[in-house]
Amino acid sequence: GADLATYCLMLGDDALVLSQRLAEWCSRAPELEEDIALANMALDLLGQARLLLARAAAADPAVVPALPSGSPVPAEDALAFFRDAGQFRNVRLAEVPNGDFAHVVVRLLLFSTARLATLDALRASVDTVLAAVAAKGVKELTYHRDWAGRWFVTLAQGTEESRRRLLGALDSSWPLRAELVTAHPVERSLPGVAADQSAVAGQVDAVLDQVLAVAGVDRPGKAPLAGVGGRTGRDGRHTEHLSRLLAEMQSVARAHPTGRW
Amino acid sequence: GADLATYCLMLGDDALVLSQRLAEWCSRAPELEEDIALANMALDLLGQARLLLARAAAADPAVVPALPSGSPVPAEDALAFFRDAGQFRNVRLAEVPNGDFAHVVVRLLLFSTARLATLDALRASVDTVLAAVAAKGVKELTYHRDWAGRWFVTLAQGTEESRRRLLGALDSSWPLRAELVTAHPVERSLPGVAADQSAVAGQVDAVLDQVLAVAGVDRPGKAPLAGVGGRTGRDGRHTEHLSRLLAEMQSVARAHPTGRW
Amino acid sequence: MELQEKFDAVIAHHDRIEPRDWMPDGYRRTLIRQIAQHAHSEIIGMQPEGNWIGRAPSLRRKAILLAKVQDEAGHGLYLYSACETLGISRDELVELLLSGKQKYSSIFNYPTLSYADVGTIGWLVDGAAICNQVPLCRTSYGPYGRAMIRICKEESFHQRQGYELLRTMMSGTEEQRAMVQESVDRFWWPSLMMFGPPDTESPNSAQSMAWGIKRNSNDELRQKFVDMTVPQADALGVTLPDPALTWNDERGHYDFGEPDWAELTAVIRGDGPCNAQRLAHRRAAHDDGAWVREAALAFRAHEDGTAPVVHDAADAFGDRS
Amino acid sequence: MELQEKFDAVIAHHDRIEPRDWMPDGYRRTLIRQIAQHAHSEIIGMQPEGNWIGRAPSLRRKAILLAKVQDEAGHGLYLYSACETLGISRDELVELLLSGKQKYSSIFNYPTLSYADVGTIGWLVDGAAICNQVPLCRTSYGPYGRAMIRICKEESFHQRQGYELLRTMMSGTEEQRAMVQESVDRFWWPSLMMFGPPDTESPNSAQSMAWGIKRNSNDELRQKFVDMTVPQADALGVTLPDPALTWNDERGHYDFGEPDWAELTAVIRGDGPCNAQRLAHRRAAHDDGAWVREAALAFRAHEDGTAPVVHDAADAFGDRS
Repeated sequence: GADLATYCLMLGDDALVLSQRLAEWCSRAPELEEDIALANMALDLLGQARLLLARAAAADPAVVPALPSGSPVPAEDALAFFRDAGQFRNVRLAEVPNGDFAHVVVRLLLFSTARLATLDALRASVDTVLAAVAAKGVKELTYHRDWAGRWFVTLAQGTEESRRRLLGALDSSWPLRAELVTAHPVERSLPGVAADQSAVAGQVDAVLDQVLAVAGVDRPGKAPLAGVGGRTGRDGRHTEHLSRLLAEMQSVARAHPTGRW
Repeated sequence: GADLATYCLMLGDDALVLSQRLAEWCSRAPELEEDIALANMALDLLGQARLLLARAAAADPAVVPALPSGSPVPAEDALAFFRDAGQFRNVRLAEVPNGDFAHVVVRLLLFSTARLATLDALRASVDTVLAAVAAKGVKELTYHRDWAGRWFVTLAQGTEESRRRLLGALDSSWPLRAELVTAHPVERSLPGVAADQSAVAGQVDAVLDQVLAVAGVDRPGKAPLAGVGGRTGRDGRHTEHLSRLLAEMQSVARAHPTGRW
Repeated sequence: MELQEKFDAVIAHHDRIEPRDWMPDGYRRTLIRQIAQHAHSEIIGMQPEGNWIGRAPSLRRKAILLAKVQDEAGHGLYLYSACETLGISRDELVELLLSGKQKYSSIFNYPTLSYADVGTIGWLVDGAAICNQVPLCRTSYGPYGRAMIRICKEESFHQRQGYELLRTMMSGTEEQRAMVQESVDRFWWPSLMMFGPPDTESPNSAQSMAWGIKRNSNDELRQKFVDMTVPQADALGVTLPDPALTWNDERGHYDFGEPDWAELTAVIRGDGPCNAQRLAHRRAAHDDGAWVREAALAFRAHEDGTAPVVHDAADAFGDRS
Repeated sequence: MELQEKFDAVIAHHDRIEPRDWMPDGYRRTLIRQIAQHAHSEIIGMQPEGNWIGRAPSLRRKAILLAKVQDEAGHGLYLYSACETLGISRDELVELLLSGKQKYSSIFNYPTLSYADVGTIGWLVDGAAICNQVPLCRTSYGPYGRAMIRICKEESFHQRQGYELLRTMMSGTEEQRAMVQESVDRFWWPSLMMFGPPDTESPNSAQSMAWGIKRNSNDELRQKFVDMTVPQADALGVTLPDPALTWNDERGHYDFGEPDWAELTAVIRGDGPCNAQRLAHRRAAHDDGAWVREAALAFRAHEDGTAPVVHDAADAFGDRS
């Protein structure tokens, strides 16, 4: 149960944390249509996060933080609002601050190509809950990837300014990509349940190369962002940004640990 | 006791909240010298806040939030870290986000001219603690005001860009000024203890007019920022920014309500 | 005057005027102003509630709130589209908002200060909006009326969600109940002001009613809102902050106190607690997005013939929706 | 070679070289590189600790931390001044930092992930810095040595404060003790790496020692740090994350494991967890401040004769300090 719970937290925290960042765009996008699209993607990921956190809690109740007795807070919320940064298992790509519109496009491209391939593989998981979440998620992620790919090409071939910004965003986000497709011991311990990241990595590379080619953009040569003592977000070692994100996200829930919402 | 406590919270929260904003400049100022100056002013205000919050707690222990039994958190920290936004009594000028360097100069000019005049009057308070805090604070605030005045004139007469930014900052901050020098019922209920804001307002106007004249800048005509239902920061009705500031400031303390630091 | 007569006949029959129909200039101008103001209100209205998305205290509430604010963006879109049928572009409308030449609902110039405000805005603000808008479903201009039908349906849903949040909070802790009461205290009077000045002070109303743009007077709608809301407040267990509020058996309505009309005038003039903040936020988003809109335009121009490589790119992905 | 002989004699007597004295080019270049790197480290070092000022969990700790980070800015100032005596300007030095041509201490390329890190940085990082820096108080270049005396005094104070924070946290809750241990686990190895590569891999060390710039080898200082720290860790009640750590009676020192030198190389190369973030933060601050520095220059130019009104202005306030 513990490994499955951790795996669900990895997938769930990715979705939750990126959803939080995407929602920050709300009322700030370049066009109303994009404001709606970004909110839509945030909602899709939030929905996935809820199912995955609930699955984590069911797989191993020990992962759910203890709350004051009588607290009506459901497991999904205990996990979202009462864990500290070091207990989150998301990739660091999901947590870094938003930057400009080019950054959201690049982040979504990198993130959704990887997550789409993962969910696609997970449809065959022997865990029926994961398989169901994946089946629904594939449709959502296909839209996310297409949106990001479209905008990636548009910005790459739009104006000089948009290309400059896009390349800057790609350069700064690229080192965060590896974590998405690097197999983690937890995944390897769950054959048949977790997606096989080595297969995923190949697919993701192929899709990215296609988008880069269409956009006329070279694949960046930057090395993956180092972990700390060899550990990364997947192990709970994050950037300095996650604890700030959580300070905001968790503030109301933590001020009312026995509240009903 | 209750009025005195509220009065101390007004003065203390002004200092605490502005100190928090000034500290955000740390490692971000245009020159090392200004980084040090801003940290210095943040430290001065933080020192004043600590004495004033402690005085508030002594004047009326009922203002101190209740903590879990056995919590070693001192009263100053209970007040700083365990009150919600609606219990803070600071002026809204102290809480709005930083903006650029012109904004910090304008905010400090408006804030420190008013606080200097208030503390100057408070030296004669019959409350010996307030009188002592004021005596020390006058020296500190004189430096703050001089720093802000200097930079106000420098930016007003530096380059076109600096003048444009300064006037923009003045324009957006000016509506927040009135709250600093408007007599509050709590002040009126403490004759001999609290500073007489009507006298303060006159002095502050004279100083500001002098600075504006030297800088060659017209006094803005903007109306004071409205309260909500007639209530302002002094009554606990703030801008949307204060609760975000507190979410960050209080996050670690609230995660460990029985922690020792 | 055949055109005018035909127009008058449509109005008299409570039929719809459609975009290609002839209409008097004043009618067109009034409609543009009203629909634009309504659209702007949806867009600016995203901010006070959007302020709490990042801090929603449960994932379920976060999803509800985010979806609601997204709906507001969608309402803004329909309404801008409806307004465009009158011969003005969205760009022009946005410019009129950003320059302060067109207004938006004053209610959004109040700050949201706790999570309870999300519920209160749903219950009172959306409630008042619905009272204003339901009659607009029968408004004389077709595209506006049809947009309102869709919007009203969604707004009713939002109102129920807001009320449900407050009801849940009232079943929670003492602090949560206090939070709800404090929120209602702040929003009650501004909600009443959403119906506009008293009929005696509402100069444009008569013409709008004659044109079938407006169907009820400000004071009628305000009364309807109060009558509807008082029992809901009782059921919720909150006190509406008006000592004059009392049932008048003779009138068959609740009597209520006079809102502070000077406050409304000040907020409309631009001197409310958040006017500057709301417009600055909108302007910043607009300015920050300029380079993206330019890139999209340039890209579309390439696509329209000059750069075949780019055309391939457009085919490589599904439709942008 | 009279100048060279005089220089050599000063070095041989452990006296100080002063700015106006003749010195070999290599000595000057080495000093500039080392002092600049040290100055840059103070400035970049403000970031990891500054990250927690806004979230310090008590007002006392907030004041201590803010004052400490302010001291680091002050150290940066002294050191830039010392460096300027060698004929290079602060602007040039800042440019060398921002362009990545000069380095800063690799320790600041690790993130701070909890408030315990504030204590750990004080205890271990400042502790290691002091081991490195105390001998530099006797370094052969006068201005550098004198700056180091002042800096070391303040650093010792910071180290005691850091240790005291950890001790207090260890007397707190279970969660706080775990936080301290987790922090020590992360910072132990990077602290050991602060002494640089092993002596066998340290190419510039011999010349620096001959010139009296450096007084001890990397490995000597590392050993000293370990010997000093182990009993402190015991007193604190934390475990240092090195199974090889054990007292060697024969050597009279602690034996310890080998740090991951490949990690050090990667971090120095620019591939540490925070290199890009730290430089981007510094660059953003520098760029955002450009208009202010220009305004100050323009204002000073006015003051120097062309604009008498402005001169009045300068007199109206006390000295800018």
